[in-house]
Amino acid sequence: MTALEERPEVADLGLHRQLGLTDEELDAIRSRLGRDPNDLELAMFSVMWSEHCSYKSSRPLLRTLPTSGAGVLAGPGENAGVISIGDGLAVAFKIESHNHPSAVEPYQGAATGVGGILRDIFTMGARPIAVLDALRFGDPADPWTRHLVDGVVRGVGGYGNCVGVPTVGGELVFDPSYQGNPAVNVMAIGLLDERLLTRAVAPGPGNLVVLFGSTTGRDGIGGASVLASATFLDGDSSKRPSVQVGDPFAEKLLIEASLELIEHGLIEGLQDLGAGGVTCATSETADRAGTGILVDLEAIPRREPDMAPFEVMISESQERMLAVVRPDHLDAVREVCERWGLPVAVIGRVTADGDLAVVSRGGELARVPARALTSDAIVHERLAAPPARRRLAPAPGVPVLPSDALPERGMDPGAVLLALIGSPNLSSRRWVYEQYDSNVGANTIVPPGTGAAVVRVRGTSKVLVASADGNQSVSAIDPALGAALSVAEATRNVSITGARPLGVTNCLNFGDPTRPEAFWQLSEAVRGLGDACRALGLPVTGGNVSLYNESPGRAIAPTPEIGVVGLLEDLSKLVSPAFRTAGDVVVIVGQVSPGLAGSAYATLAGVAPEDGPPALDLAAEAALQAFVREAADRSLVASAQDVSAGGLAVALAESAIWGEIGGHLRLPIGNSPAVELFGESPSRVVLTSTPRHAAALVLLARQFGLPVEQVGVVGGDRLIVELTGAGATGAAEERGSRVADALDVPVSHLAHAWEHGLVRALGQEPDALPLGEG
Amino acid sequence: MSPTTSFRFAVNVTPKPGILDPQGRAVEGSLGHLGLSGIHDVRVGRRVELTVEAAGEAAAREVVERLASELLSNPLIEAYEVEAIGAASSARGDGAAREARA
Amino acid sequence: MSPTTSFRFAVNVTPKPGILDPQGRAVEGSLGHLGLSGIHDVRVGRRVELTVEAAGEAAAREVVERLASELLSNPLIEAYEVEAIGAASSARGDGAAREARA
Amino acid sequence: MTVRVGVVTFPGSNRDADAMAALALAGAEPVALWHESPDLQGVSAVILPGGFAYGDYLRAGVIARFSPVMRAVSAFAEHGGLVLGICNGFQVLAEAGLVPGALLRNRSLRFVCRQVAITAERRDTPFTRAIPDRHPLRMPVAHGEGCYYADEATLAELEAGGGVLFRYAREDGTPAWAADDQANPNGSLRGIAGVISTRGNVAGLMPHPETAVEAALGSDDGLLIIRSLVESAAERAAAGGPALVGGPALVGAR
Ligand SMILES: Nc1ncnc2c1ncn2[C@@H]1O[C@H](COP(=O)(O)OP(=O)(O)O)[C@@H](O)[C@H]1O
Ligand SMILES: [Mg+2]
Repeated sequence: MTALEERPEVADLGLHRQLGLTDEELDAIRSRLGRDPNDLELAMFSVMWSEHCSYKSSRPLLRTLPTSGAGVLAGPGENAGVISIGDGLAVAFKIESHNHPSAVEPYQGAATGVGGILRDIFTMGARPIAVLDALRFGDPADPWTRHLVDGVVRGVGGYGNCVGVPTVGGELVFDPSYQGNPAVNVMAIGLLDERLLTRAVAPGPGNLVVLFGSTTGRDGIGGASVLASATFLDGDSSKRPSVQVGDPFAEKLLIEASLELIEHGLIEGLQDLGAGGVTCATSETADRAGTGILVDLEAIPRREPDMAPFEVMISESQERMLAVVRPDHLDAVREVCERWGLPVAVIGRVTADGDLAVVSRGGELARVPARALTSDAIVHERLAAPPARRRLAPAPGVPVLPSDALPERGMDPGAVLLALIGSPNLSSRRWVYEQYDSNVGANTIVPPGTGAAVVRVRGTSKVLVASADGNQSVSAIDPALGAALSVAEATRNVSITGARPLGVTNCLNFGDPTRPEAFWQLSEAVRGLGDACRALGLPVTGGNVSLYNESPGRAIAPTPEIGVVGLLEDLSKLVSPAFRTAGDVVVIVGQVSPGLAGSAYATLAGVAPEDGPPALDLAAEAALQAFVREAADRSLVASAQDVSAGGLAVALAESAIWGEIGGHLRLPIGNSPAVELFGESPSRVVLTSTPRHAAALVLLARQFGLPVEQVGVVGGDRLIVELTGAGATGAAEERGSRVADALDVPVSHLAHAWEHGLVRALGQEPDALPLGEG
Repeated sequence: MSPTTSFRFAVNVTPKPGILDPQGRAVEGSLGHLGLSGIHDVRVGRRVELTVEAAGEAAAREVVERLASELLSNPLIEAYEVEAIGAASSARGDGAAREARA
Repeated sequence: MSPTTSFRFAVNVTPKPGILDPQGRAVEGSLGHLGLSGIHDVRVGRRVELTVEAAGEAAAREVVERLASELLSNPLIEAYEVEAIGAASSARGDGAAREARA
Repeated sequence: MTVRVGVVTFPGSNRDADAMAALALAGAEPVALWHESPDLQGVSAVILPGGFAYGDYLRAGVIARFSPVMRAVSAFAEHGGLVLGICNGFQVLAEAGLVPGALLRNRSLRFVCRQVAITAERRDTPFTRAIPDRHPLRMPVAHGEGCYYADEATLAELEAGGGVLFRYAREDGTPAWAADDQANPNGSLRGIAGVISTRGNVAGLMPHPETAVEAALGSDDGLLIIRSLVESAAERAAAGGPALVGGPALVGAR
């Protein structure tokens, strides 16, 4: 048969709809081809024009983000962002989601998520040196949630531990909106010699296109959209597993072989195979280089017999790489791959015609302009509309309380603090991160558990500091603010160690973009993200968009997950959040502002505050972070902790627990005790310094124009915060006592609540069975 | 209560056809080092042996079926089969070749 | 070269009696959640299925025995048994109950 | 002349580079050994590093045991050569029968990565001679299959014959004998974290001394073990190479 024979009935067959393409999209394909696509071509378009590959809804938004900055060597559009860190070295980093696969099969979904993001890193020529995982689930008491948590954590560990990349941080959040749709975002960081920076391009017509790594099977076909079509073509869909299984051992070999190929200058371009498989890897590399690629279908090594052409072309089998190789380098490339036990196949060659063409046994099965599949894919202008009510109103029947009144109502703030610090979202994540190898590589300076992760750059005094944060609770109320707060928190976590944030990667987890409200949330979040990054002077060097995060009847809270990597030139200047020495002076920098909506306190109190979330002043945030870095650089700081979830009280408690020492503070307050102690207004840090440096520290803060207050000292085995001043007196005096305005808890009690909270929330041992892994 | 009898079963869980089996591949890859050849299609799965107290074999098998489908296997990637093995299996010798008992 | 035939075997590897089997205990521990009772002595092991090309069944079995004793099981902690299963096994349906074939 | 110590890279090894770096820090010249080559390049000692050799598929360490390099390592050990297996390397040694016992899945059935304390039961071996006192050493574990198991007879023999090299310990140095002791990360019988062969030239342990070699990494206690190995190897090299049977280090039980 001649594959390109005209099939004018394509639209009538409705095949495109089965493949998830709209009539409008089919017309757009026709206009790009000047004819009807055949079945194979249609399958290729259907994966490449999926939201996942084409960003057809989000592209116009993402274009508004700031992407340039000093030292940016690669930005969005490459597999990962790359930023110079001096001395000829650079860091590559990127975050990506694997929400849907993890919802179906948590272990393999999470595992292959780690595998995919690692490939994005070493494709750039960087050796992966760290992973962070940002996880979100529904109710921790629910058995299904426990099953998902267990599987996802095992999957992240099962993969990362085996490939030998330490998992050094992340976050774990429970929120009812993720009940039917968990969010699994994984960030990876790599280190490279600038000269070895490699791009995913297919230059030089005549060069060979080489596939190495695992063989191609039927797995993951339709990870994009083809699965929706049970009857697609003649392929036997019953044979097609819906779940991709990861092989971290193969990935480890891929890392070593790929880096060796790059180091020896044997390849012209390198691309990993992810969504869209061979179709995506070939069309993207060709498009970036302005070339074409001719693929010989029969040359692609398969794991199974009788695979249909479309199965081979869009299979998402894991652990595969595509290299563009000069013919005279082929033998050397083969030698490297085979030494690492990896099958190698020449599957095509680079052409000058700009087309992705697929041939088999002399016949041409498909011919499509590469750019039609990639940079010239369809773009949709979606409708955005804010929800009718922007603020979270209390649910019907729930009594409306002034939620910040809790302590005034006679409740001991110490009890509130214990409840907060032992709550599912704020307690220690030890149960999670002990399942991850966090020190393989012998570079982990600060392992998971106490703020931002710190990994050294071997052979230098430099360290990289990384944090992944996303604020879904404020995003649910105000997506632009939520995204900006996420950027502020992630960068602040980095800055308080003394490190300078280098750039931002982000993963936008949102609902169905064809719903105007969901698209409004997405566009607002992108606006907030862009504003925050511009204010902080940071480029967005990459990221990932995950849409359609909805289960029947409900979308997840908008979740802008922000990954930040920072650089500290001198390890000896690294600042920890743990209180250090008795007698150190405690200083609070930054100003509290009212607003409890979206706070952990509001969740605990079970009320929906009507006052809205606290405001974010980006200029103040930028000044605060610049100040903390300067103070750290001048060695004025003994410890630095930022105020985030749980507010000031939780920040202090963490410093006390981690430092195994208490503190005594007298806090003049102007707001209610709840706002002062548990409010989450941003741009605040708690610093300590030796008495000798305290004055200089306070002076420096003033020079940066920041509100600063010396509030107490480190010491003892209790955390004591006395509230004084206007805000404190009223309520307390009514009760005839000042004591209720003091928080006073033994550090050991705080530590106990913090240590056991998560395991208790998950019911001791999550009850999923640990059978399914290798 | 009615009296019950003990029935011993094995549940064999194997990766479904088409599902990548990295363990099986690793075994195949190592055969050369062992000086063995002519071995292929290696699939590595799990075998769970257990005893069920039930009124009769049919009832026992029903329990095992439920256990196998809900707990012991992951239906997305694994297939299972239930095998009656009799009580003797727990007393068998080490590594002795033995035909499976029906 | 003499002509060969394909023989399919399963090697069942189980923890020896007395060896700690935390997986077996975990299965027992989760029976309550499933509302199942009357199940005990759960042992979780491994099942490896493979095809051997050999001149005859005896020769094939010899190869499998070697593989089973040297690679697939650790004699310190595990017992194994070899089971001839015929080629049909790769084509069986998911989760269908089936008597083991001799 | 600096002593040459080999580190084997199996496909899937992932702490081979860490072991090489630790050796360099301890003053040795690390030599990369490749799984497919039986050539030990004349090294004076061998480290089998951590990782997931051949994916640890089937059973940790079992496939690696059959690799060409292990034939050479076995022969090397046979002739009294010093071999240290760390984590996955310990699993390979156990599978190969070069040290007694087996490493089962952790009792928790979970991978565990945390800082632990271990005590050296003996300080008269080539692997522990630089340890100055009985204070516990702090270093990380990171494994899913580290639960040490041997039958009662073997355990009795190990205890009587000085075969237990390291035991998990509490912060105060008291041994974590019980399988369910908080300080025993994997449920190992008698809290055994590492063992040594009867002839005293082959040792394996689950914790990672090679990761605990600088204070900035949380501990440098592991360097004492690496340095012990390097010193012993240097001594043996000076005395005429690795083929020294029943070297001077082993003086019977404690
Ligand atoms: N899923 C996870 N994987 C690894 N580490 C985690 C995970 N969740 C949290 N952590 C670690 O636990 C600590 C607390 O997390 P989080 O409260 O989000 O930190 P922060 O307030 O500094 O952003 C951090 O060190 C973080 O890296
Ligand atoms: Mg956080």
